[in-house]
Amino acid sequence: MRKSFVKAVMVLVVMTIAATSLVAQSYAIVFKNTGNPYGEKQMAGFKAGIEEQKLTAILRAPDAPTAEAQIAIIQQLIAQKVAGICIVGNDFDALQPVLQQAMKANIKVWSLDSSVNPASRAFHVNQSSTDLIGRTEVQAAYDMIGGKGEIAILSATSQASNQNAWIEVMKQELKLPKYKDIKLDKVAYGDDLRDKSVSEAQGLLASFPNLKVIIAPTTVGIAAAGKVITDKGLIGKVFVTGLGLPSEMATYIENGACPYMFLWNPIDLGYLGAYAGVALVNGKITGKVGDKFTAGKLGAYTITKSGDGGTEVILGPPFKFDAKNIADWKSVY
Amino acid sequence: MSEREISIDRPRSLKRFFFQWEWLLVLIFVAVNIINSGLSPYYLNFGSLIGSTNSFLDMAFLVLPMTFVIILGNIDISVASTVALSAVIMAVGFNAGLPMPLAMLLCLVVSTLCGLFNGFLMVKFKELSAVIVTLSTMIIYRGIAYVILEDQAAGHFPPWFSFLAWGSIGPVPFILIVFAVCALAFGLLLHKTSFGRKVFAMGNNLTAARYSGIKTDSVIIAVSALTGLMAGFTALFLTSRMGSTRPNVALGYELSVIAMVVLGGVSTAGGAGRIGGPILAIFIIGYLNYGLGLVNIKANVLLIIIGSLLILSVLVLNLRFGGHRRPAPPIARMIAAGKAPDEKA
Amino acid sequence: MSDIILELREITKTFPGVRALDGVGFQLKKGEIHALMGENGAGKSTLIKVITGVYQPDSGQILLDGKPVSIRGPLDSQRLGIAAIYQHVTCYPDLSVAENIFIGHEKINPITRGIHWKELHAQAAELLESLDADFDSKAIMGNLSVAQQQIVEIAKALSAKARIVIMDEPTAPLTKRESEDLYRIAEGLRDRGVSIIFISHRLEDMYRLASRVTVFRDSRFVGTWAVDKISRDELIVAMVGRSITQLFPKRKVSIGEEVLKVEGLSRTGYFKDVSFSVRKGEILAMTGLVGAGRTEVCEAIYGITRADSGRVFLAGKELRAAHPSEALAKGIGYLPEDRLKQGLVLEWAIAANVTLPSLAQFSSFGWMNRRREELKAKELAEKLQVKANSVHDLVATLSGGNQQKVIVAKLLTGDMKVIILDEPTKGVDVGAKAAIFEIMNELAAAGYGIVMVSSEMPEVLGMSDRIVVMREGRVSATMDTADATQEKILGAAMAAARTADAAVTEQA
Amino acid sequence: MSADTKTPTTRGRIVRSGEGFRELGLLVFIAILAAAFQIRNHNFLTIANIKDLLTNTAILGILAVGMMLVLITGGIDLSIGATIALAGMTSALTGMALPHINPLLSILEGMAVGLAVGSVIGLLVARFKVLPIIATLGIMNIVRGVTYIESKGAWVSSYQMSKAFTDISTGTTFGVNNLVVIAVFIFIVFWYFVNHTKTGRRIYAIGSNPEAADISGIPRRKLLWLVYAIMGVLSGLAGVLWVSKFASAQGDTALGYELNVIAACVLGGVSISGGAGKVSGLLLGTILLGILNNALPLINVSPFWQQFIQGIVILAAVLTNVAVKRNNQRLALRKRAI
Repeated sequence: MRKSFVKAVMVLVVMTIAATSLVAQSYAIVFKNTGNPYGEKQMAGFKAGIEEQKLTAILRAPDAPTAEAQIAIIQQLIAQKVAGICIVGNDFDALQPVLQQAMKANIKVWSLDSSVNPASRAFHVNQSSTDLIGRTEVQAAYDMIGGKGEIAILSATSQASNQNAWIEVMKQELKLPKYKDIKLDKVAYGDDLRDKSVSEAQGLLASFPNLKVIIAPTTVGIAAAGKVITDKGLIGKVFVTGLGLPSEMATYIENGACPYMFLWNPIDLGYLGAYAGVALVNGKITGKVGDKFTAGKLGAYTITKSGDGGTEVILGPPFKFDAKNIADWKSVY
Repeated sequence: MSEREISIDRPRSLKRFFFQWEWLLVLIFVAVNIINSGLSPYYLNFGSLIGSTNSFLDMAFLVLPMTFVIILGNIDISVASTVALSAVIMAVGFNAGLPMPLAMLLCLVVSTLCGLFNGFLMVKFKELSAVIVTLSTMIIYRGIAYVILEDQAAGHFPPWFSFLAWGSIGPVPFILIVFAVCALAFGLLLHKTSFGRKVFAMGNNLTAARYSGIKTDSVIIAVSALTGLMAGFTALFLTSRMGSTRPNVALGYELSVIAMVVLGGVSTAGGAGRIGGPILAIFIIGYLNYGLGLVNIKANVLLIIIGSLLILSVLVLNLRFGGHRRPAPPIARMIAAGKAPDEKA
Repeated sequence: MSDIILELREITKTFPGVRALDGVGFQLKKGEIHALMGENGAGKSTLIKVITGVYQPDSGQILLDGKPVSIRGPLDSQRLGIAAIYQHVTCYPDLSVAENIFIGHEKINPITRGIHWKELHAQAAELLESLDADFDSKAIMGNLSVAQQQIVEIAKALSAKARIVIMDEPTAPLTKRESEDLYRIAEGLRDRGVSIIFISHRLEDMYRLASRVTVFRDSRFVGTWAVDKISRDELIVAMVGRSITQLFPKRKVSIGEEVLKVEGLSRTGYFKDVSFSVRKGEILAMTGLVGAGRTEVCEAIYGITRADSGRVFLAGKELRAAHPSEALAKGIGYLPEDRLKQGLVLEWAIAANVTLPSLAQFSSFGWMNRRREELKAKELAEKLQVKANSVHDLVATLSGGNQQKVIVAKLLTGDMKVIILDEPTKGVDVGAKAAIFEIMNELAAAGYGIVMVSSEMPEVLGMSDRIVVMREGRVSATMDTADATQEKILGAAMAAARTADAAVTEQA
Repeated sequence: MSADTKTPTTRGRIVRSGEGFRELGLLVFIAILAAAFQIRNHNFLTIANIKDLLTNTAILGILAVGMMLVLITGGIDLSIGATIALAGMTSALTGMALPHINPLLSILEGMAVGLAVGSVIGLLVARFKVLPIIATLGIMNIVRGVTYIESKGAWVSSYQMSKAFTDISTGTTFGVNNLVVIAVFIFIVFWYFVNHTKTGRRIYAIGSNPEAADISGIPRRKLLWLVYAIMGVLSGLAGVLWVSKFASAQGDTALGYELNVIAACVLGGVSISGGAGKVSGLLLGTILLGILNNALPLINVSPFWQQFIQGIVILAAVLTNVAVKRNNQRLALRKRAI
């Protein structure tokens, strides 16, 4: 009885697998970790982009955001002989060996959102230029406090490559004479954990009584900071800005703890990643500067030089979410 | 009283032979493989089957000494942090100009020192359980790694270094060969030498072992150092696999490693177990991950499957093999606060 | 109406491969102390477990007050007024004395539904007082001495209003004086109308206390006699199935030069200024109350603990053993007091246990030679007449006496000069006792110097050449056995005042 | 019975001396640590910060109480982080679907989810004799996976929660934060439970000597089950409070939090091998860990040093305790006249 059930299940599964593998080309996206709504949206956008072109999409993400787990997944994808792998890296360098293995097996590799180093990718699909994101956030803080006062940064983990790149830009930017009256007190790390981010935000407020702005380039951090400021009744005295999901931040944008913040559309980003990848696999582009391709409904894109020495394609400037538009977006992503 | 003949024949019976936990593991292993090859056309391919071992074997080096640790009735949750610290120091050493072979040696030395420090604490402070000692050093070792590398990654190793994790001799991955050698060595050490005998004796009855003149402190330190050394091996292969390293590598390895050892039939009460079980468990979990990964099963479903496998196999173990296994005491009847069995008032 | 309170008829209990009880019967009268005797493995413990409901008999009948009852679990037997005090005290070391007494039937405050501590402690104190206890009901159980813990167990039985109290080898871990206290308590219980089943290996326990005795042998009932109607020799024949002519077969051996010499050995809080010596072929008895520091001195010599000052000489050379391995290497072997905890790996085979102290001998470059190990184990096991079929038999399956022989075998694998035996006959049945004494004599004849720690006056007097008596951590007397009497030894062992206290303090 | 041997004795007291030492040592350690932090940053011992500290530590405390019971029986529960996530996510999803649901019902719902998980673990451990570490490791994976599936990878965000729901954790009762009130309440209830009720004392008994428990007819299985069920209920409660406090429910909520909870117990003197542990010690252990989490961001050291300092402090606390104990023993030995 049980045996026949197992058999039946196996036959069924084999049939579906066989059916799907008939579709010659499958494209895989490997996100950072599972259960992350930002990632789910990005993967959904990727899937939409791939399926629009009548191809198969494979969506993968490990249960914890580690490079080790992504390496194992990429090895499995190599064994499946997928056409292309779109990687949202948990580590800038650590995926290089396995991604080069993939390339050796004639699999095209490109990174999305959180990049891997140029040696392990054809190009990077960037949400926005790293410089622009860093600059925009510092400018936002400047505007919120009239160009004068103390600020602090509350990031994800100290190992997060995207966040670290943005923070680096912010620090460079703050050296400009324009920002001479703005003092960066501290870069704190909340490790993208709710409890730790809250403790760190509270610590910033307690350690630096003159703190005016917390910049948090990560959803968990910005929401935690918004929550702390709201609970402490500091709305209007201390501001939060940075990057965050509109859904998570709706409350704090509406109540004024965060006058405005930025993000891009993760669905569009995934969609762009899909089109860019298919163009790469089909040989329309190779990833060198000046390559052009059309990304479905998003229109035409050109590959440009990126800050890390490789090439990239940029989705567009970050989108500004404020009290006026947040209601439209909070239920979208 | 008449002189009585005492035989020296070893007891042998078919029932005894087949009524072993390892057979169940073999069955599970075969089942996993059958299911996997049914699921994915890419699975049953000698090249990828043997080649895929490099995706899970780096952690396996920790399973070998952890088997010793758990047979001793202890537990070590600092292994993953030891991996991170030794990998970081190796990378920093190399980037500071040390030749790569020396940097690799440094990695093993550092990891062994970490193990020795654990052993030292356990021996000098017998009132403390191994959980407490290694919980503290777990935080400290990774803490040092963060202090050293901060938010940086370190790498740029010479190209040949990647051979460790990615290279193969013929169709057989280099890491599999090294692991086989290590597994053989640990198996012989545990089952064929006086050292292994001492480990079992201490796990069964630490006090009696001490009264029998076994240098229990030395054995604990030796096992801790071995654990450290193998953490260094994991660090080498993991770093080679990733081409660079960071303070947050190998996060959470300790629980996976402990799960494999226990799935392998080693009693967490100490004193019982064989090396074959944990080795089979490595391949069961490794191939299960790999095979289900080939059909792109979601990570959360995989979590449920592995969790269920763990519980089901132990359930079977208890219901079917319940008779001759010792009852389940706490995480380990180890040298716990105030109750050191080895300590006279 | 008969005065039989408990009767067992045709009880049979089998375990896989073993028939533990074979159609046995047993009768217990109201208000009597009934001794239950037999060698280890004769079925006494199984019988007790049947009475207390831990085991269910396969067949047979249990009658309480003449009515058949079925006892399905420990709770049932408690309800019927049966309480047992087990061989290895089954207490809760982390809980207080009062809680240990009342666990299972705690006093509950009807209003708060919490434990009624005041009443609990008051009742506990009352019980303890009636038993002449010298400790508080709030003391933590784990900090008490074994004798004190036993008093708690008895208080526990009383608190449950037990009509039948079973004492399973209660005197085994006790000194003579403590045993004497226990006798008085048992008699007190009897006078209150409680029936007592008393299991012991000590014949003197039985003669001192019991009015009737029942003997079991090989899972069978042998007989029940009034104690004054059966002679000592007849009793031994009933138990062992043959007569043991001489319990203390002391032979004359030639005593050689001094092999172990202890000078002014001290350890803060345990013992002070201990000096004695042992010669080749000599058996030196070390006696005194439990807690007088005998075991501690031996452990310091053997390297389990370290003495703070003083010196130990082995064959003229100073020995500073920091660890048992050093003592063993130099030629001192120690048979520990607690064979289950300190002496054996119970789940292991005989062979592996025997070779444990000298693994280096059975391995080359660390590689175990199992053949050599098995042969040596066979040789020693046969020499010591261990009752086993194979050297691969698990030690856990052996009787106490045979387990003790395995520990002796452990000491004989190495090249020993001095062997220290700490309470070698504790909890060992009569037949095995004689065997162990014989082994001791053979060892002495073979030129070993032997130190025997013992609380049993007859064996001290019967076996030794010289006697060292310890009291409160000091040597209070050294005498030749030829000149010793029981009175002399007791006089030296007990100080004028606070002896019981001293015995207690040592346990902390 | 002769009266002459009856000597009034203080043994009971002698035997018990040193019992309170552990707590005292920990208290002194905490005081020194607090003083050091205060010197480093004067904002540490302010009312506002102590409020933060207590609020942030409340959930840890609630969980530590349950974990103490589990550890006393000689077990361990690694699944609580996952249970927190599942209970929190479930109550948040319900709250999203039914915005006007009474927050008390949400709490009950979370506790029910926790009870279900705890019951299964209890069943595995008590009935099927699965080792606690394995049973809870397996359940941890399963529960975490179920949470991800239940939430379909999405989070429940602040705007999707009713004010009544988030007020559970941010509201106050008599001027004290609700979380702190709940934690204090639980500490008092469990202090009474473990010290003054039959069941509570029997939990110590089964951890102290399981074999004896069987012989004396204590329902060991039922108590084991109960302990894991209680742990589950408290995890469920903590899950709702967590989600309410942070106004966000994620699939990876409280990932790895079990280690913090175990650390709090260990620092509080709960024995990993079972039988021993006191609520007073546990409270101090929890507070010590709470101080570390609160103060490390405050003392303005490089964030990269935080983990190292945390580890050193934990090791120091544990070793100090050993030193105090040993010294205590040595003094007791010296006093013993020979």
